[in-house]
Amino acid sequence: MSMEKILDKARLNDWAAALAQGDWQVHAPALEDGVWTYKPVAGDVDLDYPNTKQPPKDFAFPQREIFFAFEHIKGQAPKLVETKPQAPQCAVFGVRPCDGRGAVRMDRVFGENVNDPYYQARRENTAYIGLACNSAPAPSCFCKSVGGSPVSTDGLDILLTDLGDRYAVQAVTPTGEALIGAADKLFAKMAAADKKQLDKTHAEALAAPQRAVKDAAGAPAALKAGFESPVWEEMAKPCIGCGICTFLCPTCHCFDINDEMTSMSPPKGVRVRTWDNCQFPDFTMHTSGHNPRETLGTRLRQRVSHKFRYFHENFGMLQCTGCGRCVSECPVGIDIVAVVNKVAEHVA
Amino acid sequence: MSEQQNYEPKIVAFLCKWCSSAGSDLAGVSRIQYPANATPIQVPCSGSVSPMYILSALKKGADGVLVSGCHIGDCHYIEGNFLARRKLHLVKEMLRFVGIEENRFRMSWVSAAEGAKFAEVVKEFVEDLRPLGPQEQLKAKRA
Amino acid sequence: MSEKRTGVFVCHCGNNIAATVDVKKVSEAMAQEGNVVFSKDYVYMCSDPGQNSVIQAIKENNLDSVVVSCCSPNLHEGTFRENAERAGISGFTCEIANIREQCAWVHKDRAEATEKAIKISRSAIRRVAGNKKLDPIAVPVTRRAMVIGGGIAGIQAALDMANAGLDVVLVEKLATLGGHMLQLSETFPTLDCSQCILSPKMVEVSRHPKIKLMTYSEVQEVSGSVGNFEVKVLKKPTFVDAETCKMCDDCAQVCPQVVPNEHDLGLTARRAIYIPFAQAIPASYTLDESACLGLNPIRCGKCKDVCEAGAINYDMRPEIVTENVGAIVVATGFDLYPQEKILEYGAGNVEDVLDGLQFERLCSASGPTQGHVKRPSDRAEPKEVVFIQCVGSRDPANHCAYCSKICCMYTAKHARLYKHHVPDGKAYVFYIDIRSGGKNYEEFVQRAMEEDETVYLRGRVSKLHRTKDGKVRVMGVDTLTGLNVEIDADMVVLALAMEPSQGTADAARVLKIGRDKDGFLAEAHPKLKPVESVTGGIYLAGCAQGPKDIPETVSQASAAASKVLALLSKPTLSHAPTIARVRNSHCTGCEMCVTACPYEAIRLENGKAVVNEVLCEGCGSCSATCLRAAIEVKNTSPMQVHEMIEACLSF
Amino acid sequence: MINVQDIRDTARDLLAKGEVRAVIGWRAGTRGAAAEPCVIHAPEEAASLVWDPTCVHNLALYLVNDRKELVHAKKTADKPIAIVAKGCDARAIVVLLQEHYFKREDVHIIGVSCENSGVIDTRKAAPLLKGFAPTAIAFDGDDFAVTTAKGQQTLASREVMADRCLECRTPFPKESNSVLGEDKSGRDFAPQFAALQRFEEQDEAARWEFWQRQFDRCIRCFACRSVCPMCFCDECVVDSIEMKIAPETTAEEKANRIRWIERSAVRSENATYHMTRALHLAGRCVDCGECERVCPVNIPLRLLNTKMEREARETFGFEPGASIGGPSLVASFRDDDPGEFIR
Repeated sequence: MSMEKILDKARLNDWAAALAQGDWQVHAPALEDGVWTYKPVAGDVDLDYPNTKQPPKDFAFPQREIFFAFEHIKGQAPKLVETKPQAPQCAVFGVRPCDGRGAVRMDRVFGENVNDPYYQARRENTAYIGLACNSAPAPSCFCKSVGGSPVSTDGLDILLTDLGDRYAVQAVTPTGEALIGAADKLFAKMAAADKKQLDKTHAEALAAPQRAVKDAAGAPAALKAGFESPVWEEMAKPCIGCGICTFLCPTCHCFDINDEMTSMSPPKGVRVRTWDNCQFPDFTMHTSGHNPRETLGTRLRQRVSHKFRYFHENFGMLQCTGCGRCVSECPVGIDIVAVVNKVAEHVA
Repeated sequence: MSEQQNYEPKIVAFLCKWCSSAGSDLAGVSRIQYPANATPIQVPCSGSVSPMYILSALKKGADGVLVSGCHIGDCHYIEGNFLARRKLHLVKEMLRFVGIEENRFRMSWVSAAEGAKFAEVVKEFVEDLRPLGPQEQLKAKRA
Repeated sequence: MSEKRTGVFVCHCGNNIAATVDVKKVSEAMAQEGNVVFSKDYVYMCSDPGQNSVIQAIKENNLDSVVVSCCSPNLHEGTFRENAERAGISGFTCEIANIREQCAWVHKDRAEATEKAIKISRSAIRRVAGNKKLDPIAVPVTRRAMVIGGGIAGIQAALDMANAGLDVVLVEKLATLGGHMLQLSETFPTLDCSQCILSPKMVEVSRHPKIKLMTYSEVQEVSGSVGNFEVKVLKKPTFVDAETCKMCDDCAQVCPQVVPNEHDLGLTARRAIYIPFAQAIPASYTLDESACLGLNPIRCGKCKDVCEAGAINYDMRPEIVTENVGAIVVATGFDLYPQEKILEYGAGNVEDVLDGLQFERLCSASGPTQGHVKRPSDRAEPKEVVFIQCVGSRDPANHCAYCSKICCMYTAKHARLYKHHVPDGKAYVFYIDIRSGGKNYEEFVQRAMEEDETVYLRGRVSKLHRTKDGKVRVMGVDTLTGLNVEIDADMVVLALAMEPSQGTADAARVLKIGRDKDGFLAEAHPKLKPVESVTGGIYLAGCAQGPKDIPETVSQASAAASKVLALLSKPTLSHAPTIARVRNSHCTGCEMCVTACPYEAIRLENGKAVVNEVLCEGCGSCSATCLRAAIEVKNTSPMQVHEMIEACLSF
Repeated sequence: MINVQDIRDTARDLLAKGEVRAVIGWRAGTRGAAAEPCVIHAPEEAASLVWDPTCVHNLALYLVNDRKELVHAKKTADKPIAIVAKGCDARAIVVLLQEHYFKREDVHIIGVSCENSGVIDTRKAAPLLKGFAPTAIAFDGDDFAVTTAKGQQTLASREVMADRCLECRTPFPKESNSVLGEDKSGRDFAPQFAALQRFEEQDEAARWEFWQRQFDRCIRCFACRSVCPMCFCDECVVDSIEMKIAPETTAEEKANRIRWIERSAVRSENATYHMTRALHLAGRCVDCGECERVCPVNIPLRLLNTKMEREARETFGFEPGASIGGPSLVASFRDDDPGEFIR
């Protein structure tokens, strides 16, 4: 850890305000229509929230991204004007460790084998200020079983840990240090007692019981073996084929590209990227009319296999970070933990 | 203020072929002048106007949508306008409900003999739309 | 939309369009549109050189679709579609952009009108981009016609068609043919006897082998469309077998029930069992159920007892007869505007104030007074008679806005007839204008004034009332002298407006044909299609379409007959192919289109909607109702409308 | 009060006698207290069926899914499928029958009356449970017995029942092959359309202010559409590609599907989507409330749908889901339908 500080809880808002008055657009969880959402704030940050309904992935990967504008006047060559995202510097307060780990996975998708300039432009300007989960924010959490931890700093710039009347502030990146530096005076040194309490808090968090994927390490192989398992269709029976699980997932990153017209005379418009969703029937639809994933079972298999097998094959890590959103938000109780366990059980 | 003065409402007018389009022709034959804001689209019958047409027009930036058909009882297709009346009542109510100004959607019965009425309907509609300003609620913004 | 090769032809229409719309600019703007490979403007697109240039352009530029920006499609859509056919492409790939009636003629601002013309034309380009080549559907026709209404219009139309060899069904609501013409005493401008010229035609109808006469019958329901209508006719029971009836009048003699005689407009009475007048066709008595004591020998039964021929049958019941015909002529005629509505002239409550038809009866030799003009109140010969014109007509504030057209002439006729009957009598006519256009009409009016010394007073009668000495005091103004005029008349005759008859209103409802603002049946075009209704296969004749006199009525009836003959001259008709089409892949068989279809043209087969292409009229109710875009009208598909909406919004 | 054993016995008997090929019902879920929909095929599986206040789902959806599976497999069923149906589920089945989605003899309806109770709205219950997640929820008479880590407590059903149940007038499956429980139709727990009424009292600007916020929040996950038994179309107006491709589908149709609504989750598109959906449900929505329940961002979709429902009822005298035989709302009309709004 490169920098460890203590912030009095009463000073949290001052810090946020200092950032907001500086070069940062500050976002923090807020309850809107009963839904925890990241909202821009001037300085009032309240970190008494479970987890946000949607992960912070849209800071770097918004649901809609304009690539370029085009215009085709008859007799002339088509005109293209690229739209570079004008991403403001965002400091996002209240990112849970699972979502930090989600960002790590998104970074790899959009920055490892391909370099997605739109994602990069936004991501470079986004700082995540995490909050350790002293206790699991939801009964659906299962981060530990998929290699995560409630106190992980992966993907975060800063991790805050609630120590009662103050936060332990651990900056793990230069950006994180800069965020502290922007309001240096508000922070105190971390004393030995603070450090001790921090370690104890983290240890307790790590020790707290959680739901669990039984054998995450064995999952890629198990899912491979269980590709043809009847369990998929069986487990997908209640599935309604909506997109909640994937749109709320911190690591789902599939997209579609469309042209949206602003005029037809002459043809003018923008090319946009929008989130797509493997649970929708049109996701794999071929022009021939053939759809390789026509049934709900095949679509469930795709989602779960991507998280626990394909991503692992491509990037050497599980994609799922155990945030539990797809479990808690599924309208019919489809449970990725139960599905992975059941398929594994079935092939064993 | 000047923007308000320069503002010309854009209207898409769905006219049934047998009555309202013919009525509009009669307005022409009679040289009755009315504002040029409404662009007509001839449809076979008011009953053929799908709610999607109305929403679509608003989405593409129409400031007002007019549907005009034969008077009740005079439908060339016997009862198409009865179906239109019920269907478009629902559309009207839906738009009203979500808070889109009632005056943005209008329906009229104009017979082939009512050239003057057609002109009046368009005139009134334009006058009613003018104070509302451009329709921004449903208009797609692509940028 | 697919790549098309569209040609656009923008018409100046002389100066009709070009004066308001910058046609060059429209043509240039269209050249910028995606599918447009050819665009031009021309002074008269519909002229011969204009049309030829369209054909030539199609051929030379390999066009597969055409938009003509010109006048209303009602005028030249057919013309240009034919050009398209002649150039070797489907007529249905030609669309009209109406930039005259719906643009140039109704706007003044050149910039605005031009912009709108561009939108309309662009919209047509989008429509045509989605148009499919379609072939007309051949529909076998029923070569048989129906005429509704047995007045002079219906009689003439029926005879013309029947004489040309067509089978005709003539339906008349009353117990006899004849209509209002038979109530007339003499006709203008020749003063020949109305009955004498009409009766032979009535007899001809009744004897004609090609005519099926259905009197005392009403059309109840019409289904089908041009070429193939199915008409349900209610035959009301007459309770008298027309074949057996000997016309001896014994039944009427014994009948105890007396009611006003409609034929004489209540000036005489008839029995419950009656013949409307001696020359009635069919020549048979009719038992008026509403007036009869009870169709039951226990309650009365006198007529049945007395009938030696045994023609009376109380067990007759209403009967629904279904007739299949290919075309229908509506000749349902007029009624006089009700005197009750003329409050200023006593609303029908002042004695010896008659309407024109009543006066005709008083003059008629077969009328209640055997042709002696006597006033109803005391049967005295009136010595001073006031005729008032334009009663109910030309009065938009209170009554009808229109001119009833025939009143000037029949009032002159009335005045003359009166003077011929009562040479020492005095006739006054109050008028607003004298409208006597027509062959020998003006001369006829002049004779009324000069030969028959009728006093014409230009002015309105403000009111009239009955005096104590049994006169009708008429108070008015002579606007030519500016003096108030007060006449104590023995009798007053009102030239009441003509209005569409109840039968006309009923026919419009049953046939679903439009009416104009005054309730008369609407013609398809006021000038070019004056005998066609807006519905194919239904034609108009006589006063049902608007006030007219006998010669005009006969002309229109013959015109309607010739239209029907032309329509039914071939064994098949071509039915527009712009009908509904089902997208099977999308149809779930919910039956909403089946319910919505006004023509019962859709049925479910193996869980999918199937369209009967002969019954379908292409109204699109199905398409707007379907939640799954599984049914659409060819060449007006939602896709096309979607594109047209974009075009209208300069989108 | 319904004895769950009766449901199990009925299901087991039907399966054992071979009268039905499967039974759609609820079983205990894997996470917390919530039941989940299930389809059982063997008589012995009947023992896993449950009936508790978390049986929130409209199971009619699974009849639709079953039908789609059959069509996809090009199979016809030799026996009916059975379904456990609440009042609202049964109303949805009636609409599906009205629209000929399947035949009456294809379905065996095991009706279950909600009597004087209904299903739980966990959002309402959460504050009363002080944040503790329920591990079991059962009926306690008309009320709900809720077990959490802190023990068991009884919550008054009127307090935590879903709004749709409070407003429900027919908690009894009118169409069924057999039915459990008493018919409490006509019960009046809360005024119908009350929320709608309150909403409509606001002025135009306030209404738009409200709805634009709702439309802005939509993420277009289509859970509302997916969960709705009436949204049985294989292809939806919002789909960006042609979904129903048959041999006769032309290349042009594939290439040129109408883009009524773009894929972008922005206000104009979201608003058009939601309004279109509500219009397509007019006269068909039976107010099972599932769309609102499943919305992850809490858009009050019932408001839109009940608005159309009230129009159907009050303006056109039309009651969705009341009879199998009648015509659909928008495919029919009455001579005296209101037309005052037409110039």
